[in-house]
Amino acid sequence: KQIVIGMTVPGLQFPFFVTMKQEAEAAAAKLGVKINFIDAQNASDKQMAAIETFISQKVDGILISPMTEDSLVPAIEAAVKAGIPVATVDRKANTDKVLIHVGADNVEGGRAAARFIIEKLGNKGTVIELEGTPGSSAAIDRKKGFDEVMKASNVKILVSQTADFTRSKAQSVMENLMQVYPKFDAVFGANDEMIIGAIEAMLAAGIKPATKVTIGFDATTDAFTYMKEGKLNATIDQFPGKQAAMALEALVNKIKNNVNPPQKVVFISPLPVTK
Amino acid sequence: MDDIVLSMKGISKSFPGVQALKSVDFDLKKGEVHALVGENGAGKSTLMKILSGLYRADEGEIWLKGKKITTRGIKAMINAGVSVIYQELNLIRQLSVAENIFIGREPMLPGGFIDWKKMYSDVHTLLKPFNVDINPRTKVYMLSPAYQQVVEIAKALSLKSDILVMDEPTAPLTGNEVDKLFEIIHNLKKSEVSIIYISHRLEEIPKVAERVTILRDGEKILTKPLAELTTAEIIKHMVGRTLTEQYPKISIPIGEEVLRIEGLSKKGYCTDVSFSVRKGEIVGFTGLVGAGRTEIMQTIYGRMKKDAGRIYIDGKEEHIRGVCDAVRKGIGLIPEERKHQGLVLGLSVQDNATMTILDKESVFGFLKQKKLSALVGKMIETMNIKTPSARQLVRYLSGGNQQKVILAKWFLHNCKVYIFDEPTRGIDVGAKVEIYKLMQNLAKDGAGVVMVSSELPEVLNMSDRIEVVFGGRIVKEFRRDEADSETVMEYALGLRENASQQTPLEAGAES
Amino acid sequence: MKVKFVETLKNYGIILAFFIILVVLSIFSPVFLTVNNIINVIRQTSIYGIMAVGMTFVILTGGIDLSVGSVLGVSGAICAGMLKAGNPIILVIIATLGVGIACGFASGIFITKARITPFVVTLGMMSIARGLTLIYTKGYPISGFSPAFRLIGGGYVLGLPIPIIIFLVIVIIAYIVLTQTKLGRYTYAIGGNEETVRLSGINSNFYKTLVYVISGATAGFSALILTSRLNSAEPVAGTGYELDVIAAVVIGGASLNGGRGSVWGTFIGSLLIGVINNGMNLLGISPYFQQVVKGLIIIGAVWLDQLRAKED
Amino acid sequence: MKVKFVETLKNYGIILAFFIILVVLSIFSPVFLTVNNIINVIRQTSIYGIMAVGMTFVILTGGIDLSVGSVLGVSGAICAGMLKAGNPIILVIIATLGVGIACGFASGIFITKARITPFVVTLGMMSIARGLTLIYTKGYPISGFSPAFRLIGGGYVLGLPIPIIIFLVIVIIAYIVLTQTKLGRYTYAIGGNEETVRLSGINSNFYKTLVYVISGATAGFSALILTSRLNSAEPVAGTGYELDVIAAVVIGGASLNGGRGSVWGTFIGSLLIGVINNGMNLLGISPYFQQVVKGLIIIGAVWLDQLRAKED
Ligand SMILES: Nc1ncnc2c1ncn2[C@@H]1O[C@H](COP(=O)(O)OP(=O)(O)OP(=O)(O)O)[C@@H](O)[C@H]1O
Ligand SMILES: Nc1ncnc2c1ncn2[C@@H]1O[C@H](COP(=O)(O)OP(=O)(O)OP(=O)(O)O)[C@@H](O)[C@H]1O
Ligand SMILES: [Mg+2]
Ligand SMILES: [Mg+2]
Repeated sequence: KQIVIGMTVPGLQFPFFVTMKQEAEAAAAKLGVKINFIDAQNASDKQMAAIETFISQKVDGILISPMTEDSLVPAIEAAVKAGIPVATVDRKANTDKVLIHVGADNVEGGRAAARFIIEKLGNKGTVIELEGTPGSSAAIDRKKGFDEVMKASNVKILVSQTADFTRSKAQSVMENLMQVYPKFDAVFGANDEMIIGAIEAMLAAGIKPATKVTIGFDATTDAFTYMKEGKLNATIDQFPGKQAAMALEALVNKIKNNVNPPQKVVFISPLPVTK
Repeated sequence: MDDIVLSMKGISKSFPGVQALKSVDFDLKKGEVHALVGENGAGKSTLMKILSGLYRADEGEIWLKGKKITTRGIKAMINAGVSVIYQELNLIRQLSVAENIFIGREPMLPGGFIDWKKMYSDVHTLLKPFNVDINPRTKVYMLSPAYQQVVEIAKALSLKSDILVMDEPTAPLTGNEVDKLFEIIHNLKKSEVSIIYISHRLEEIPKVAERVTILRDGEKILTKPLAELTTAEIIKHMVGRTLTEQYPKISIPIGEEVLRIEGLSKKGYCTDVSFSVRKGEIVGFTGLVGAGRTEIMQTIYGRMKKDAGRIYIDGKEEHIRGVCDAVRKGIGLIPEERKHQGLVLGLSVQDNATMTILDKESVFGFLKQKKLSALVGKMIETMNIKTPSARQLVRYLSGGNQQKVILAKWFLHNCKVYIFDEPTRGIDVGAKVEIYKLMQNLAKDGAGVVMVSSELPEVLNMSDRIEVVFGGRIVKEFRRDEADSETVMEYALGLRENASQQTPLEAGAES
Repeated sequence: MKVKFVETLKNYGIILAFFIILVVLSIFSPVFLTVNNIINVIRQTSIYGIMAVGMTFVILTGGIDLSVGSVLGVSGAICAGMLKAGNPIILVIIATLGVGIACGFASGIFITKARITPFVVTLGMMSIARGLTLIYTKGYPISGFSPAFRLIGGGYVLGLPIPIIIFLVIVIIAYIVLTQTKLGRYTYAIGGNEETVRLSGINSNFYKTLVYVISGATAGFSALILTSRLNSAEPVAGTGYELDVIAAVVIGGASLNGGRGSVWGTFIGSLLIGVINNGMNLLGISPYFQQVVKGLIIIGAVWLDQLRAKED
Repeated sequence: MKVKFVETLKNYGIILAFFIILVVLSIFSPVFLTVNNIINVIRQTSIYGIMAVGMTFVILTGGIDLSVGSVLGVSGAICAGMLKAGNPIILVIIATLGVGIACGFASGIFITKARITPFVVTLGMMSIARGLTLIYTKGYPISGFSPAFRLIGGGYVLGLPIPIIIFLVIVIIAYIVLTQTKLGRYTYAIGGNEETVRLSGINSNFYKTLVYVISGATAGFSALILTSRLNSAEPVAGTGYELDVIAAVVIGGASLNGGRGSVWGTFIGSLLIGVINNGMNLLGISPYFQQVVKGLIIIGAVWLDQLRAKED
């Protein structure tokens, strides 16, 4: 019998999850299982509906990157109760019912980005911070880790504004901020889209990005292009594909052989990658 | 018979629940004015809408100048030389007078730009015969209904068609403008334009028309030269019975004063207006178009803020803070603008007619549906409102029947003073009598009635007292027995005494 | 009688469309017509559907309420905050609805007293309520409530999930209000011609304010259900819901110019959207294609319903 | 003359509000009134502003176009794809505008021929266009274009950024079209009373379709500028723009019922939103508070403008 895994992620509007989906599908093909994919369109209740649909469909296992730590717990527990093993990737769920969590902590990623900047600047200077969509968990966690490390250092956060995780908004916000803060040494974008938008703003204003320390988040293809061109210093890689593949393997192993994974929680350390 | 320019043969049309026209024949000769009369809902407008291409007849054919019309549609009929002044004002309120008149036929400059200069000067020429001062740049919503009608007429004239349909062109007009319109019609006749003329003011018919066709309940009763008919006969054919009296005035004992207005002023609209109304009394207001009668009433009603003046109800001074307050204190106003102020076109007859009494006829907000249906049913019967049911949307009623619904709304509500602004506009002779009776019933029950009307005979015959308004002032008060139409007209025209001011023409009426 | 028939026809097209979709889905997906799935769909729909009922009142008056999603957010946040602070459930419920009502009241007052167009006022309210939610929650979700509270979203009565019961009760009440009460008559009348209503001596401002209050209250109900179902209140909860909610009302046959629409239409409209989302997930249509298909179905369904367009 | 004055007054309130905001901002932020920043604001505004001009036509007819953001997305994606495939710039520009026009034309046809309400059609189109964008891009941005193409968003002519020039030219053309041509007058007339327009023998469907084509074309222009400025086309570009664009038009004094509004109003409305966003960044207001402040300013600005509300 064909094994069917239900997979849902917060939103395909983020290239991060597009990559996660694609690599999960590649891994599934290798394992010979089928993936039923539902996008949560960035809303918890839609993701909950997705899990309910999976339960109706009686899938064999569920792979989820939950919207927030808590909001999907009821749905996940319902699935487990219905006899469907659940694995979480990237973002955690506050329940011990999951088979396995493979994650790269966003808070830790924020810390890593901060450490990178501090080291590059020799623990002095200033930084502009671009936050993600207010209230979204990725935005909160990345900011939390970043601010925490920054506070303990001598690098000063000049200003922190949101650019809603989008490139165009980041470009505008950066243009505006550079008026008030013409002197800055580094920029942190809570995702690659935003740091690229900021870099484009700098380029248009005649500021060489190479003279500043810049770091993004998510390790998208575009980020690597910008790094190759010397416009971007680094991006935090959370290895979405690797996470999904590991979780998927554990799920299939459980379904086929009823074997629990050796560890319930696996963390892949998010790292700054440079090119 | 080559002088027949139009003939409609065996036209039938039905709407859900209504057979509006039953195999009606109609013809029109070159250069004649052919009157079309009938009760409200008889099918006059429907016949004309079929002619204009707006509706498609279920059966029948139309022959224009000896040719059978095959391609239907508005555009085709306009091109064939038919233009229509529709009964319901069909102007675009947000556009200017000039834009409305020339819509679809704007004079153009090379490069696709509108030639405003030419447009404005053409409008001046078109409006000249009316001798009114309407600025072609004024947005239509700022004009009073009478002036809107003038614009509508000018628009139809500008098409220079050889067949002109006028569906109640004079309903919102007073004597002065009517005379001018007749002059225009005579001139048009000379240039061999054929005109179909619809009106409920039967006294006008012999003045303009040569022949008349009478419709009743969607059927053609007769077509005859007017010389062979008396007005009484026309009425008889229209309503299917003899009307004993057109103005059934009864005597009602006059009681105490219910409403007194002292020194009411509103800048640009009315100055120092004082009058009073007593229980059981009907006070008529007359005057020319733009005299400001509507504005006086709307100011009393609290729709516009007054600058000065006192209002006494039952002898006590009252400060009216708005329309709601006015109604609460016992004043009801039946507005002159049907579509915009009187009706909710998308609601049923019942919902419109009961709008004022829902407060009374509900328990904890729940409607007493049975009671409401019964009340409306009775109104439909007494006022002879032609509608398939009380649930019919008002939008689908004929013009006159819509007006009756507005009246029903206020007849059902208990007020101390009723202000009727043009209550019988577009209402047929038969129904008018019923409305006069109902009005007098209100008076008999102890209410005061103010009747603003542009139909002088109605004012002269139905009022106990008559106030003549000119230029925003009351220039003369008559008792019923003192008034005759000539003297009243002289005051209304401002030819007598303190009526020296000019009518303010340019000021925007608040709407 | 004939009139009645035409009235029925007006909502007939969309029901036809709805059934066509149901039939197609049940052919292609064996799971679709299972009791479990049907209950799922209605329960998922209830959150939008309840707000769509409130929105129906607003749209009938010719207004619009863009703030419902944000009002849901702020009501939910305060609900969660109060639960965490240990308040009794009944008080929390009252407060949650109260927040929704207060937001609606504020919008209504600005619309009627300051005479600002509803689009602008509720757009402003949307922004303000979202901001307040973020400030109140400091951007973090508030999670973990008592089992008693969790019954609102997760409990059953007589085998029916409580959210569905709340939804149906609200639909029925709204139906009665719109057809049997003064408020209902005036709601339609204001949308048809507000000037006429005012000149009839009716305090139209009062009723206009009231419809926004109703809309706010329904957002409060949805907030209770959502918060309970998710066992948490997120600061971004409800973002973007306004379009889905308005769409449900309009697909149900209401005119954005006011005066035309019905609760039944809205009910069908909400279910239609719910079923489309559910069905496409069941069929495993790729998320990108889903958007195309969804757009086509919405247009197609209303096309079938265009009969009523002839009306005017 | 009196009429003219009242007309002016109608846009007066919002201009007053606009200047108050300018003054307040220049007091609190010394940077605000610098040439550089002003150019920034207008350039950022141009993307929304251009679409708002197109939307003005649609709203004047009493319609609405919810699809502008998605149409921007799909035009931008195809623009980027074609550039990557090495097509000559002029061809790419034509194709990008063509995609926008095609989407608008499709909406217009459905609205006029199938007689479906604009809200539903453009909601459907919004979903379809977004889906197509995602399918075409496979969910990833398409980036990296030739310096020649990048001039559209980043170049200068006579010291003025090209996006600003495009914006101003479109505003001026739209102003002339609306006041001096048949299309313009019919746009107002259709919004005022479509029935009458038809009774006058005018093919109102033609003009109604045309306004959606115009809206689509402006989305195409915005797509060119955005894609060039960002040096990439994102699959989600334009998401949610519809609300900001409609808001600009409505803040500028247009009525969603049609027949009332102006290009100047829209121009001021767009700048107002642009200035608010810029100002809050300059003042470094916390993102959470920004939403509250933005909501309050929008309501406040229109409040000042409510003079015109008296009109009907
Ligand atoms: N669009 C429509 N839908 C349904 N019924 C209609 C429609 N138009 C007219 N009717 C009905 O057809 C009948 C004839 O209406 P019509 O407007 O022709 O009357 P009329 O003779 O012009 O009356 P009035 O003197 O009141 O203007 C009326 O009973 C009216 O209710
Ligand atoms: N051409 C015009 N342009 C603008 N305002 C006008 C024009 N004609 C009249 N008005 C305004 O309308 C007011 C009179 O209104 P209206 O014509 O309704 O008075 P009325 O006596 O009730 O006449 P009607 O017979 O039309 O009801 C005038 O005071 C004037 O301000
Ligand atoms: Mg008629
Ligand atoms: Mg009058």
